[in-house]
Amino acid sequence: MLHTVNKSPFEKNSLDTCLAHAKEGSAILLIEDGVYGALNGSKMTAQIQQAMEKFTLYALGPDLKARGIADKVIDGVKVIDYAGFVDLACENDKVQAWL
Amino acid sequence: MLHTVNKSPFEKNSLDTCLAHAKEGSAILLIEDGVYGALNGSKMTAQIQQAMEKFTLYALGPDLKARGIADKVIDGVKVIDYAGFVDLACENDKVQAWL
Amino acid sequence: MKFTIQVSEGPYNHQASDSAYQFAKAALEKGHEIYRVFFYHDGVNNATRLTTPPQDDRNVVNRWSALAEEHNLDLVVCVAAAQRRGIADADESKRNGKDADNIAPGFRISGLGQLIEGGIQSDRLVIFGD
Amino acid sequence: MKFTIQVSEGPYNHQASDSAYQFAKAALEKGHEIYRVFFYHDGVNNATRLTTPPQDDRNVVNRWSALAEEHNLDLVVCVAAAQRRGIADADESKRNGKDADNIAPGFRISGLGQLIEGGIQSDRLVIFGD
Amino acid sequence: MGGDVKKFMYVNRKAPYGTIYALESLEVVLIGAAFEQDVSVVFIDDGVFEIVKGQDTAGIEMKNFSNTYKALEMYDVEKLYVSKDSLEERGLTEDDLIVDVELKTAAELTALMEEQDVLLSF
Amino acid sequence: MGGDVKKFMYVNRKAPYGTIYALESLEVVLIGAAFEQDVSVVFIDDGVFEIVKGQDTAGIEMKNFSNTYKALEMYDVEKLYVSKDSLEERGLTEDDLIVDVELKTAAELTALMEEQDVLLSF
Repeated sequence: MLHTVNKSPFEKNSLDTCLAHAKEGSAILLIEDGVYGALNGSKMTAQIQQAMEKFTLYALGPDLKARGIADKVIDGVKVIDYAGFVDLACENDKVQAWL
Repeated sequence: MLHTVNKSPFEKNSLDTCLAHAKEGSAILLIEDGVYGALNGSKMTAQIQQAMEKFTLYALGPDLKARGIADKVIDGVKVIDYAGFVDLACENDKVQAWL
Repeated sequence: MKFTIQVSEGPYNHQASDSAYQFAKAALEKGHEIYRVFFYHDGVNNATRLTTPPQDDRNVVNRWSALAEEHNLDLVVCVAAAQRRGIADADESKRNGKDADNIAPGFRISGLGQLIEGGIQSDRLVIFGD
Repeated sequence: MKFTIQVSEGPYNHQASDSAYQFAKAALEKGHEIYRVFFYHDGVNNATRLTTPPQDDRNVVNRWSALAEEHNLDLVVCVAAAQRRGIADADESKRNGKDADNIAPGFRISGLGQLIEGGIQSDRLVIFGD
Repeated sequence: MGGDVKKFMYVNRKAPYGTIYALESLEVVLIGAAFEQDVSVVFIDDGVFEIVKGQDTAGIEMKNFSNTYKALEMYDVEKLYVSKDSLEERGLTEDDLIVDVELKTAAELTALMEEQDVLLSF
Repeated sequence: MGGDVKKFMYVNRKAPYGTIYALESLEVVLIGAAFEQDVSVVFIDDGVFEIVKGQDTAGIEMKNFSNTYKALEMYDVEKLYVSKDSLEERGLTEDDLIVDVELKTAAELTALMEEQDVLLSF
């Protein structure tokens, strides 16, 4: 299953709840304000790095660039574009949006 | 100054930020989904009770009733109606909305 | 006391417009003055006369129009926010080359300066949003 | 692969409609099929032809209409959600006793069953909201 | 995709009244029931507040739709799940809820979600 | 209320692009500048992301309005405050910001807010 998260983890609990309910090995894609979860050196970073032992973390490049944080992404987070998002939605059997 | 908070503290950081920036002695009014902050026995309750040593906490009765939690309010939270909200807005020199 | 009220969300989707309405009604009942209600962000969507809510629910738009009529309220819709979201009166519709308008009775479209002026002229600004 | 896309927020106020559009465009470019785009909640506000966004910004509504035209997309607006928020086509306008309609080209108003059917008939449902 | 019947899960994570998502989610569930799919509804995070007993909306002049959850059974929507963690964090118990539900741990909810064909988020 | 000039503070707490509040807040600040009030702008929580350097919105086809913050000075809007806590929690420093700001502790922000006549929330 592909999980999408579009909320900033500094503001809302969506990423937390996603991490608590996604199955080990799942793909989690951060989009829109959700990409702030991929920010390196923040108070969330340790939690995200820990989650990356269990999940594959993706972040949408166009959203990172819009927000000026494309060069501040946690190592190991895979940056993809909209075409990559479509590919992920195909490769996984379903998509769960954590709003 | 009167502070209003309309977000559930289980979901968003608005109440946290309000508590961090309101001056000691301020009035804080919980409205809409913000009234869940007045819920007794929740994981937020201890934090709210601590805040009540510094602030006066109000909650909008019509919003508590709508959500079925009017009889589950933390002791000491003052329950008011829309007329009471208007009075608070008059008694305080300004109103800050934490959205 | 003189209030300006800002409504930042559209009808039904968020409670902001409901809360603002109840606050305004309570203030008027207490004899206070509502200097202006300013509709900003998605709040401009409160100003369409094309809504048809279910019979057993409140009619958010009509309720504002009726309150404005009864108390001679100044309901101002931000023009820039309205253009983005498709709220237009006859003038705006013509100016933007549209073939229809949708503004509800009692609302008028004007600039953001009306919000600032509300802040200057009123004793209190009270904001309802998301 | 066959996609149904749900858009749950209106234009400009949230990025949901932008993200859905970029996803739809990318899917079509890869040769996938968009079975339906379903507009729900405030998402119905994407379907008004009365918007006039600033010249230097994207036109969210026109972009959907153009994509629908080019790829023969089925853009469906939930009727119940549309009634609450003031989105109407000629039929809805007449049925509800309104004097205007505001639906944009390429959109059609229909029931929630169209969303369920999208879920049944498509390989993937992808939701963009708030 | 498994033939004619798909497994649909409605995931409710938002409180009622502050926003419309809870109500409009319920409207989808009711319409969806006519399609004879395998339907389940789950309440997580503030979604558990949707089914709290004793809601009285007279003071906010909004429509009280909480009784409609009780009608779901008549529509053959019988699989109602609640996040045990979310309920406990809010100091609530099953007795506070307007309908009979099954409490599920996060791990159980994970397994249930994985079984689905279509997940709708509200 | 203190005569003709009031103290207006714009409180920005939301990230740009995900929602429109940051952009429409900036539009109010620009219009408000013509009214010759005493204006200040504060960035708290995700609001600090509004003024992060290097924003490039080509890929999302939205208007990049970040350079407009640099123009605020020309409109005599010179009091720009940033929550020190919010900036640090996000791993950012003043060097990451597109405009010169004053970093303020929570206590300092409290004092600044108390001085205001009108607070606008975005």
